[in-house]
Amino acid sequence: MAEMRYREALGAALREELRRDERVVLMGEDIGVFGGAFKVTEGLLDEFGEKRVRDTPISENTIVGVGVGAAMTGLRPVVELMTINFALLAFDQIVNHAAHIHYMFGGQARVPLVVRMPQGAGHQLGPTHSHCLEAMFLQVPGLLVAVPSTPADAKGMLKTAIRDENPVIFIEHESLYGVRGEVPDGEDELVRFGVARIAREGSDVTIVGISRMAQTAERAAATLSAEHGIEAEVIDPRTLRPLDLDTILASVRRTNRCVIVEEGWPHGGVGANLAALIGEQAFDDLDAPVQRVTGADVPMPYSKPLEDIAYPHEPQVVAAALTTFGRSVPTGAAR
Amino acid sequence: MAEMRYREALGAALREELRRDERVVLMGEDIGVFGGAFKVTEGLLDEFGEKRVRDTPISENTIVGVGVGAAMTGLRPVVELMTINFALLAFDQIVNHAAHIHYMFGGQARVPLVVRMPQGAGHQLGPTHSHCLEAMFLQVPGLLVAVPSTPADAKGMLKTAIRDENPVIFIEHESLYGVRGEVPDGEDELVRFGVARIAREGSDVTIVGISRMAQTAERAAATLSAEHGIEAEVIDPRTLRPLDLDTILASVRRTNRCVIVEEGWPHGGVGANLAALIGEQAFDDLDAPVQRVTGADVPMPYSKPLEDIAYPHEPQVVAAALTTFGRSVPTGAAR
Amino acid sequence: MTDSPQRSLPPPDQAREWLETMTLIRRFEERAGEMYARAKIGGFLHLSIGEEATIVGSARALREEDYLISTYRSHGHALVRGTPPENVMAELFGRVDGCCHGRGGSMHIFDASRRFMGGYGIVGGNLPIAAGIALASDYSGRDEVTLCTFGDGASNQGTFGETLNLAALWRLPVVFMVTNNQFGMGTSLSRHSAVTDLRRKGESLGVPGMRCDGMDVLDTHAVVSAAVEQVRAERRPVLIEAITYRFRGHSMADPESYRSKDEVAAWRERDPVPSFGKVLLDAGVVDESSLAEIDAAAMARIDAAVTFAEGSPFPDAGSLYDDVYVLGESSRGWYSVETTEERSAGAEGEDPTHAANDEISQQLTSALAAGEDGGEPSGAAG
Amino acid sequence: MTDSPQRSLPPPDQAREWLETMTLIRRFEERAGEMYARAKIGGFLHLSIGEEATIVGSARALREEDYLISTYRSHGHALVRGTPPENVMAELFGRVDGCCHGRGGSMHIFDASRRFMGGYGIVGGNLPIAAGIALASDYSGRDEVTLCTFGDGASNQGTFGETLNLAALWRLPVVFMVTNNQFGMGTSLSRHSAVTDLRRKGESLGVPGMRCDGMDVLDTHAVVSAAVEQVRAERRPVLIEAITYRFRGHSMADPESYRSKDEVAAWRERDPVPSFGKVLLDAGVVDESSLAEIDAAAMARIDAAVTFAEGSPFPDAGSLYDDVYVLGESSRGWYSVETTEERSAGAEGEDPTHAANDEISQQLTSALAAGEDGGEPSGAAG
Ligand SMILES: Cc1ncc(C[n+]2csc(CCOP(=O)(O)OP(=O)(O)O)c2C)c(N)n1
Ligand SMILES: Cc1ncc(C[n+]2csc(CCOP(=O)(O)OP(=O)(O)O)c2C)c(N)n1
Ligand SMILES: [Mg+2]
Ligand SMILES: [Mg+2]
Repeated sequence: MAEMRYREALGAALREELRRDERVVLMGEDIGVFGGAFKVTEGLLDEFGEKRVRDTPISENTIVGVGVGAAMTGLRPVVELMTINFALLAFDQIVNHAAHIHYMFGGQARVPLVVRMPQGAGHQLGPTHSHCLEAMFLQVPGLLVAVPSTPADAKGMLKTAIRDENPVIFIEHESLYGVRGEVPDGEDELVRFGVARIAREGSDVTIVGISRMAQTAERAAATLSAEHGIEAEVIDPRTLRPLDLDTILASVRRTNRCVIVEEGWPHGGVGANLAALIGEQAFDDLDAPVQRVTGADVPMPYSKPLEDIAYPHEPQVVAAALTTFGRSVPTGAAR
Repeated sequence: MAEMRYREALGAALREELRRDERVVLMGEDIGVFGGAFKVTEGLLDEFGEKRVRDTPISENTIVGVGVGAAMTGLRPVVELMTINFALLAFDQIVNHAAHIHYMFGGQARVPLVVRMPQGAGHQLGPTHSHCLEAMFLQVPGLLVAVPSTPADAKGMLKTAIRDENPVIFIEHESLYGVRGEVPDGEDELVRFGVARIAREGSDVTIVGISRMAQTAERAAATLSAEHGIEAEVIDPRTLRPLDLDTILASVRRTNRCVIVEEGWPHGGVGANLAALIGEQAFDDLDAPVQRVTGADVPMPYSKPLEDIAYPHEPQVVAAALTTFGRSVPTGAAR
Repeated sequence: MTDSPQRSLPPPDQAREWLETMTLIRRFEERAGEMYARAKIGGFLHLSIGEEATIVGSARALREEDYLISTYRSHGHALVRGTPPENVMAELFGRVDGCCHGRGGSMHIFDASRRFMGGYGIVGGNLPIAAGIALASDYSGRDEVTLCTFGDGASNQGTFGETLNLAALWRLPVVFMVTNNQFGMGTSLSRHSAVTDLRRKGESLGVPGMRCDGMDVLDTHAVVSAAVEQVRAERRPVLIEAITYRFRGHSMADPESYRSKDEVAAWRERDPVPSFGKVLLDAGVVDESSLAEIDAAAMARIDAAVTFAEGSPFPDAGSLYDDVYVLGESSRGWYSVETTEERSAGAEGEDPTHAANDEISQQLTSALAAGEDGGEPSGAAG
Repeated sequence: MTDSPQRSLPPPDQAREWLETMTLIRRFEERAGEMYARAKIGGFLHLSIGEEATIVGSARALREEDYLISTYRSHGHALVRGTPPENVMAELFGRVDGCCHGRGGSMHIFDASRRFMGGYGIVGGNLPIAAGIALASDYSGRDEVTLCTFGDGASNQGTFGETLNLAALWRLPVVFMVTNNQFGMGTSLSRHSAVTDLRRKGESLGVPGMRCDGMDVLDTHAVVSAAVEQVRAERRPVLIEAITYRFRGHSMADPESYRSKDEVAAWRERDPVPSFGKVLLDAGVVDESSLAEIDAAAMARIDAAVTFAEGSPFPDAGSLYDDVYVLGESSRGWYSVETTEERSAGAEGEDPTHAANDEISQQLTSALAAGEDGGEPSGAAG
């Protein structure tokens, strides 16, 4: 075990996979000479050279498409999009091509491509630079969607993603890059997809946290325990496709209460999807409506106090959990 | 009242608005000389000339962006994307620009743009040409999303869309273009956004049908009545933003049962969103889990028998409705 | 008009094979059109009648290990690479023996074994993929070239500029070939592209241009061969404009109101198939009777293809969820989400033989449940 | 090196105003950098220090009714159009008196009243919008020209090819200006663009090119003026390459490891602000003391801007949902969806003064419920 930052864990995963497998090639804007907008790829150009660590022009749709073609013919490309916001330029290659090629060509071609990118608000980047879009990718059959929230998962899941035969949308979080945590040593310490992480055990309410919100959920659970005597079970699904619904359902069947926390927009989000699935599969086990805590239904404002209230924090999660017990928090006291 | 096809109703709306308002301008691939891939714009070039009915190069992202800029500076552009599948190339201009400009510039600019496009399966167009993407657009604050299912709504809602001050994603359906129906006469027969259409009244179960599925839901309701003695209320929300949740909730509070029918993918779809909202707002009124009937979670296959089972038909809706009564349909008898 | 370095007849066997293949493509396309009219084929059907010299002349400039990638108008591209017409026709019929098992249909033909890399429905979608294929060749130190064909209309798509720049910058071995058939659907070249001399359209992107007469298989072959060998040696992309014309509508649904009968007739005078027949006749490579034989052989092969396609079954409903994912050992959980609907009934009024069996709902949920250790909780649908 | 038709000094008043504006921009940017270091400004901050001649020379070629549209590096573009530094600084501070009420921040500056059309965070995103603005001018029979500036890196984005082709085809009055500051972030020109002579990059798209020395306000003004008047008269786009350099990092977070100190120093010798001061001094338009005055006035104005920004309040939490939509009469229902969460608490550890009030949850749901007739059922949140 070594303590490292989320960013470093990702870099270590890339380094190890580059060493392990000649076919692994990195492409992206400013990942080489600049070292990556968020420094994830720092040092890799020096170690592996321009052939394997490739700076690209600013051409998102094409970069992803180059990854698709290279993946179809034997490479294991890892494309970095500088942030998820720019993935909106690459939706055609991601959805119409990467996701569908294996199916539409009758299984003849595989697209073992990883598209890495960070998402998230919290740095005052304003409306065009703060999206959380996991719920859009989630919709598309053919894609796998990973949302690691700890350094250990960042490393283990990125390695799994690179070795997987499917196109993987690998969503990092800008606010997690600096977070430290223990990361298992070993080149083959993979974290399997489709296995949720139970971040905290508890029997009173299930809190599912997506991406960074897994950490917010953990903090809320601590407060619930300390201040309200409520023991929350916190689940981080880790991947949204495949989805470890079984673990979530089993927890909800024990706790009979569920809160889902995500940073993205509420309409049609991950939370809506999970709430619908839980409603279908565990209807009789629910003692209260599933509560969703989501980002506000607005483009993300730049101004700090507005941004702060436009994505979820611990107090909202605590309040939502209390709501499942019929307890309401007086306005203003939620903090 | 005149009987006309959905396609003609759309054409009539465009014609009337072009006549009414000098600022209305149409742009799109093959909408002029060719008359439109689905013939919606047929005859409009002859009547209004090249200035107002503009054939464009195949450049989806840019066409939408041109619409955004023109809308910001006084025109009322109606952009046709040949089908919704190609909108994946224009997500950047739709989400990062059209949807957010009003907000991010502090209300200084408006984007009264309509992006029209048909969606849907049923014509064996295969994986890249059969998407139903309303659930992706639905997520984005700043967009209005219209999904008309009858000729009358097609006309009245397109006119509303053109007159609205917000960017409107106007989703038609390839399988509806040939459908006939009564359409009110009159240049100012608008259909307000955010007012659901109750296609059929009933007190036993609420069926919400999206886009073409509103029609499938109506047929299922007739079967439920004739063969099972169940009176379904069929609701077509017409717009997903704004959403007439009030009407849906009021119905569910009476029937205590709900089925949502959509053609798109199940994960994170419109149905998931509505199921979550209903679960939150009408938890105690539900006698059974909300049932969703959706397209299959696959890229759309070309082969007819596979395509047929990959999107919902009447029997599945009937079966889902019966499920809310605890009745199950023996396999194979659903037809 | 063209940039043909030499334009000589190949050895007789080869010349004859070119004519055979052009004829096969022509007959295939004609029959596909008929089958479409008889509703044996669904969806969109884009024929390349008129473009056979472009297809055969360019593809024959490739080695077997080179890659070819095309658009939704690609039956001919599969055939020229050697995909049996039986499997292409079966694909159009939506049958299991189709080259994509009926999944893709006319717009999405593919044959990995012959390095025909598809068949893409999205205009401009294949360009970045071509660059990626070329990258893989280059990266692996292999000598291969990728030939990427697309239409005049596609040259306005963002991927055109993006991909040509990237390919020039990275010195990727791609021959970009714009099949200029004068129209993007119903929009004529001068109404969709500011620069109509398409061979020049790569210059600003660092990609030099050439032009060939796409109605002439010899000229096309000469120009593309020169380009392919230049690209193979220098590992730098080029752009070729092939001037051609599609004799039929854009797809079967096209009333062709955007062009005159006279214009079509004028181009038809240069019909590449009989033209090349005449060249071979004049050169003494074939005689009248062998011309007739070639045509009869093509017809017979297409008959066989139709019979084969008719005889091939439709895919089983139970296969609906196959190949959405490559299921690996590293994952478990729900790959797909099923809702309450049972996929047990066909369309209204449809024959219920296509009804899915009960197993589908298993496949789509906990894909690997079977291979799981029993330790984890397992949901009802898992 | 450049395509300057004439390169003469404008009348003294005008020349002085150019220098004043260049100085104002410089001082603004420097102060903004300081304020960023002091955490008064958040997010990304892209300074245009070094590019003042490009900005002022080009914008001063426009009439008042012409449009200017830019990128995330656009404080100078707002200032040159006359947006008060107070409002630009307040925007950077995220305050209600910011030109976008704190919604957009540094990357999304906008001033409709002065026809500065933004401020876009997406590289290449402003090009189609510029074409749309020009279309509206043209459509309405107005004489206006749109000047669209973007970076060298942006010329690789798909919208570049798409938009230039469309603008040439439709003969739209746009001057595209690529501000070639030698880098797209940390990637140098020759590492991102196969063709580095960027003025040529529109040729294949039907857009002729010109070049100006973007370090020289006179040259820039002369070239852009010629282009603007040509575009105004002929109603056809042109592409101008302005050769310049950014003296600072890409944004404040940039360690600049991709270029050498020597290279920066060499370019700094041509610093456009003192250079132009010297020109005016040599021409006798200003003397040393008026140079000092100009600078002092700029500093004073920036001081005032900072004071103004500091004094302006943060937006009220209750305004969070304002202007997501233009609320009209033709709609009702839920524009936005609220979930169970109450927006009543700030970030952990944050001062709770920003706490939203209870009314927010009203605004975001049934937006027009207030104006409704009571006939329809109304939900609890409505
Ligand atoms: C991105 C995208 N936009 C639009 C279409 C619809 N469409 C199919 S073919 C076509 C015309 C393409 O013309 P061209 O590139 O010249 O090829 P051709 O059909 O002439 O072979 C169009 C607009 C599409 N398939 N994909
Ligand atoms: C679509 C998109 N991709 C990537 C980015 C991240 N990014 C911001 S600025 C920039 C470099 C742009 O370079 P250039 O166009 O030369 O403009 P400059 O910054 O030099 O003014 C990049 C890659 C972005 N904002 N948008
Ligand atoms: Mg064409
Ligand atoms: Mg630059």
